[in-house]
Amino acid sequence: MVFMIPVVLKNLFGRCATRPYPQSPRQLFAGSRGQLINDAGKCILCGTCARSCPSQCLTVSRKEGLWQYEPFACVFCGVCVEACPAGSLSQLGQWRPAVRERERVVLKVEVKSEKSGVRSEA
Amino acid sequence: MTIEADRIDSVELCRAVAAFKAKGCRFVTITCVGADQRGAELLYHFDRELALSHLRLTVAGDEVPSICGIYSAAFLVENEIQDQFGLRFNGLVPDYRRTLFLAGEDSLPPFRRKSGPDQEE
Amino acid sequence: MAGTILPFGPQHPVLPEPLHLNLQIEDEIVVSATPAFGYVHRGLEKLADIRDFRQMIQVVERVCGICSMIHALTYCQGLEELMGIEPTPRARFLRVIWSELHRLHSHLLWLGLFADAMGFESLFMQLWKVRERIMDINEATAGNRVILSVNVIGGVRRDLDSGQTAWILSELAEVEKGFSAMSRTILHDYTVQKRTRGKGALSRSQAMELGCVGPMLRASGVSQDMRLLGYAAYGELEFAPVVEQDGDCYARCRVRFAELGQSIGLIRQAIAKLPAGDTSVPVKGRPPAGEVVARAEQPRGECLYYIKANGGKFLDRLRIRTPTFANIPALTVMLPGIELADVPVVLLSIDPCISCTER
Amino acid sequence: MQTTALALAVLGAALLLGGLLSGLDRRLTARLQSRQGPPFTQPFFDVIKLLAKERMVTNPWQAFSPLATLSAAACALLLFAWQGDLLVILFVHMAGGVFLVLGAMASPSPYSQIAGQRELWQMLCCETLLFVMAGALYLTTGSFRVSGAAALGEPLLYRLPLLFAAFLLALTVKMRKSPFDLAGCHHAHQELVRGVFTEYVGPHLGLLEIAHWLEVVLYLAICSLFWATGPWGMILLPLTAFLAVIVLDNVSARLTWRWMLGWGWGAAFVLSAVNLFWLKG
Repeated sequence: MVFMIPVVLKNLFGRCATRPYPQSPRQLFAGSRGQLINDAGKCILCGTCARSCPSQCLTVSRKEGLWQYEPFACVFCGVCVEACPAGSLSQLGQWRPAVRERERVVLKVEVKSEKSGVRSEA
Repeated sequence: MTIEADRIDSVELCRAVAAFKAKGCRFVTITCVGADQRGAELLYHFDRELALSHLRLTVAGDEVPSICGIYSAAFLVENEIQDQFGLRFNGLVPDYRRTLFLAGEDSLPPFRRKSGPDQEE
Repeated sequence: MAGTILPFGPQHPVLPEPLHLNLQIEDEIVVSATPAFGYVHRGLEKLADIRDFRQMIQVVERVCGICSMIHALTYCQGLEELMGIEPTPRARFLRVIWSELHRLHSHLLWLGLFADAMGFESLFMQLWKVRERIMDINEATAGNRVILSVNVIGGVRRDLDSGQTAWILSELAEVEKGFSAMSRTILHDYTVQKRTRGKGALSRSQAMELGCVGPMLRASGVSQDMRLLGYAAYGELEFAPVVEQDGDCYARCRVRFAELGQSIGLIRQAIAKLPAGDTSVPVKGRPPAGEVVARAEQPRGECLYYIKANGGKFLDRLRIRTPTFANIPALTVMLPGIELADVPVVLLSIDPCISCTER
Repeated sequence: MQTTALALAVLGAALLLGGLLSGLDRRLTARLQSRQGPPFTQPFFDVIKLLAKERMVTNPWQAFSPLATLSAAACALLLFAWQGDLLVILFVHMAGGVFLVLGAMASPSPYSQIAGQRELWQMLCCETLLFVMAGALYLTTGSFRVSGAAALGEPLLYRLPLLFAAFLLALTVKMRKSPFDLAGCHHAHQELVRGVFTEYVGPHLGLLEIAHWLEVVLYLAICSLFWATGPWGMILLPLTAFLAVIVLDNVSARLTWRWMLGWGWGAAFVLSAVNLFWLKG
């Protein structure tokens, strides 16, 4: 019992290891695998990402020009980012915030064109 | 590339396993490689001083003798194979009767391959 | 009270994961214990039918969060053997570094849970506070705290630069200081000894007969450690398995505590010897064919992968024998005859990972 | 009329003090564990929330027992405030404990039943000790009355130091702290889940929580008798004891009831006996 006393007393007068989370979030380390984003301007709709994805959360439709992503099925492994030949996929240095409703990211991609738009559907 | 294993049948199984125990081997696990209506193939793995030895058992039908009487630790893996492949281990104690992971004996073993037209799905 | 049946779990505060035990007790002494499973079964082995052999790397990582890196490592080593690929020297050393970081955080997690099982809450918090530094290293070097996802067939996906290795070494010094401050409490505290000494003892022959693995086996006097197989770069590093003789909960605690220091030593050696070069070799050619058994030492003990491939994208059979699966039969021997208050302590002493067991 | 108002005031003060002590306990425990911990007023919010929840009982004893436990704790406190007989105070308080056990035993849950048995063992240890303490009070002051301690002229602690040490063990049991959080602990992280409280929900659990505050205040009040020469002693000694128990909780694992009966009670018994012989000799 006596062996633990210095440890707890040091804790009492030292800094806490915890922080009030939603009010003061921690900065992620550089290189953390956070939120997945697709730069529609670079995307060539080749579908390599969809084929490499272990959780099959990506669907690419060349005909309709759509890149679709289900963030709730994603396991943030980053395999698609490495597989992407066009370099359009990347992972942000922050996690997806908690949300109340399920989202699906549908990205309209026009290959060989500058125009693009993002739209989210519940 | 295949792993080296002695091929045996169900009659020789218990004697072969007992021989491993007599040599002071640690029972590692059983792998059911595949099972269908005609039969099943099981691999028994044993370890001695970091060296693995294997027994390859081929059974006809779905009845396999249990090795629980030799290595009691085998009960968990034999129950798992019962659940997954629909085999039956004779002399298994405790026998969960396919309730280890599944709902009971009438559930379909998910790993069992279909073969033959009368196999229900 | 004669013949009470205590339904212990699947939802019970001292259980980290859902396991159900039907405990028959008399006067708070356990008479018999029957385990029941199936609460977190996900059918990951079956997923090999619909996920190709590369995607399965990410799937096997999810067999168990706490030893995710070593699951993927075992799987990749199996496939590399099948495909005749030799990972680069740098990749082999990096794999050791991440494996040992995993062992460190898993053992610290276990020591915390173990302390919690005997009602030592502040020790639990303290050990998890130390563990946070390891999680930070994981996140900074691999991109995530628990599921590192660094392994690929032929090597690793990430590299460490000299700044990072220096930072890891300085963090590890802090971690070592952190758990050393607790060493006397864990190893010599009166109340801890009262709760762990002589509880759930397994003799050497019992442990062998029950097929125990890892720290369970080593605590019972068997010097067996899969790292001695020399996979990854373990063959080029110096270490000896930690062995204790008593085989009780206290001995298991001692083994795991000593392995914290051992892991730090291995990481230091690996960083000192880290060779230059690429982190992975390009994998070309046909998908694997044939069958192979791969083994590695996880924090909880020996993990065995049986892989059968037919030259196609999908594997014929993937079988994962996790360490907890091998240690569960020992529970049915250790639990009868102990006090109810010791059930959590003995249960935790095998470091149960039920997700692993059920896959 | 005036007595009723005074009684209500005493109970109100005890409630406030009990809740704040619980808040202090949680905050301090958190800091000892390097956590931030909840605000001091958190226990009040918790209890208000519990009281506002739906009433659910599996049998009438579960509704009645918390009320009986709470009333007994309140009565014992009032008797103390009126400088009553320590023996009577202990008996009334013990009746509350009996109802706590009854409530736990009334449920078919093995967790709560086993905890009920452990609670009985704890009562056997603690209450015996407290009766020995009452006897020692009589031997020192010639009266069982609480007021006797103040009339002594010097701190009772000088005469009964070993008995005070034994009393600290009883305080640990009563505050449900390690190493004696056997029949129910604060964070429900025990082999018996939350022991005697396991089968309670909502308002009934809230009442038991309040009863627990009052019991802790009562025990600290009894503790204050050991230094009843002035207000400072009466505040500082119980506060020190309270803090010591919290530190003890954080530096030890939970032991078993068999250990408590053997070593814990054995030590307390020897300490008390030595103290009594010394007092007489």
